[in-house]
Amino acid sequence: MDKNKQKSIIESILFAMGEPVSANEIAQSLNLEPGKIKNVLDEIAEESEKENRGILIKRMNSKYQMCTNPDNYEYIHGLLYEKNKGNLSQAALETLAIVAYKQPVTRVEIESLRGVKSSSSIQTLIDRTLIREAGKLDAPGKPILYETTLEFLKYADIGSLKELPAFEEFVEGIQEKIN
Amino acid sequence: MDKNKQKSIIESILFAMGEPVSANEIAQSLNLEPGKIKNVLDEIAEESEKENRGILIKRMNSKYQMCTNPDNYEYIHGLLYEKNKGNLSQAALETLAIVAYKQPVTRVEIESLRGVKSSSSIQTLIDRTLIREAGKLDAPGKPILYETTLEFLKYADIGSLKELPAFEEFVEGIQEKIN
Amino acid sequence: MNYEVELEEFQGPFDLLLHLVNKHEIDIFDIPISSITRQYLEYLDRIKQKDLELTSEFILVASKLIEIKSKMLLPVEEDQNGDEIDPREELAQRLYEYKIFKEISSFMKSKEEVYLRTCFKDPEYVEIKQEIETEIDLDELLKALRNVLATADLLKEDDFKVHKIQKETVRIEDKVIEIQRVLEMRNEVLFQELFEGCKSATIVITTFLALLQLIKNNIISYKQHKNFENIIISRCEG
Repeated sequence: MDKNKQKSIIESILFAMGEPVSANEIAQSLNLEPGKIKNVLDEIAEESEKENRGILIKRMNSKYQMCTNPDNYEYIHGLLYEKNKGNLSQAALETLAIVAYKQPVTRVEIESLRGVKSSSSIQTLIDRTLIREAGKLDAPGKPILYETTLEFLKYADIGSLKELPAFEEFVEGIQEKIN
Repeated sequence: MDKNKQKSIIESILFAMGEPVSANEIAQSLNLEPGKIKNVLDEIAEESEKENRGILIKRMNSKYQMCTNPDNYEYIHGLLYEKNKGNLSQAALETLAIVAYKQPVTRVEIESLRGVKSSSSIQTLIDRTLIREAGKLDAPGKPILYETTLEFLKYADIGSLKELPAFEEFVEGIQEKIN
Repeated sequence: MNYEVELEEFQGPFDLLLHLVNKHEIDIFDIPISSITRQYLEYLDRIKQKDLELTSEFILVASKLIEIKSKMLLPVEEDQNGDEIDPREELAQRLYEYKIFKEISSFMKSKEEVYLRTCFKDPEYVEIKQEIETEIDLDELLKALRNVLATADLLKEDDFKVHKIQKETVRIEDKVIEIQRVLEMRNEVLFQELFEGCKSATIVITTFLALLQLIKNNIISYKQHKNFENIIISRCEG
């Protein structure tokens, strides 16, 4: 595998993961030595910084994460802020739907249903007080559980989760398929 | 603002927004003409494709969205989730083919072309947001019309419906096979 | 002949017909109607033997084939312009159109692989410093959920079919007896006479299945005289 292909794959991984990823994890996925991957990662990070690209790579200890170039902050922030202030994005709506129907539910469950890293959508929903933490699952790593809030019922204009016939019908039809 | 700076900002915006963003929105944020932004966007899209980068840009009508390079899927897949996005069934594929080329089209038309009931295939395609309702036909019974969505453009890997191969190409393809 | 193809594979009667046409490398517009009809009916019979659901669409095309077959025996009709009318024309045209869309569906399938191998990401989180009242449209919420589940391959089409439980008004066994009774009183009966007075599609289907069963068991036979449009049903000799 030539270096350009390696770079391309690393870019894809960092983009899709969104969160910090270690050189080890990437190395495993490419079946290459971690030291080699570290070099390539550092090279990409340097290049994008030198070229003043819109997406940079942040290094924290041995982990790497993609982020936007802080120089562009003023242009992104306005757009992102306006979008987030308005109605829920499709991503947030999907996440909310899963929490509503599967609660209490962990982030990993949400992400495996959506197939997309969902921590930013979860955070957005928490900010809007539509979902909240509901203790921890008694499992390795003690992952946080999420559930909907009273505000969710208020904003959805329903008295209780059980009040909705559509909701119930849906749950009946789908519950066993999710489990 | 030089072009490199424009490119950098656009990259940042597309990364941060995640979902499809229109050239207009970006143009507003940069206080530049939409036409100019469209050109820069197309340039970035072309470059990243030509260089086989890890992050590509998908164009759907006048909207743009960042995504991973499908060639790298096998390397990302293991790191994300063991979720396999479902393939469409043969029935759903036939229905999608008809909606794509006959839109706007009614259920009855779809069924007469396929020779079988197609309501569950239509529902599957609506659930996957590949098709949607597009008003009602002005005819007795006011049947619902269906059309393809932005997601369909993503699915077909095209920028607009005009990029679909002409219907005649398939007709010719069949004729060649017959002769 | 060995029919190895499983019947469940077919998307409908056109799919089955197209399969038969392709198998024998026949021109869609020049189908040898009697042999194709025979093979088509043999397939239907196999479905029945396997106790699979035989949908009304398959039956509808079966009767269409039989109708065409009988029309082929009649003197050739001409249209207003004096051109000969081919009784197969309409069905051939529909098959041809179906074939084109089937071709397009394999094109769609080829696109799917790229689509399923592309990953997107969620919008980045940005802290909103003011309190926002979020209106939630429950329809939208449901749609979002259906989307998640449909893409996650958890919803298969069939799971969402509404299964109407219909009271069976006529059973095949009853129809078998009824047809035999008719044939006890008369030596021959016209094919369509058996369908007269059928009030619903279910009864038509049941009658047709009963006929198939009787033919298969060599209890009745069917024939067409050259100059007759109709199929004549009669008891087998001996």
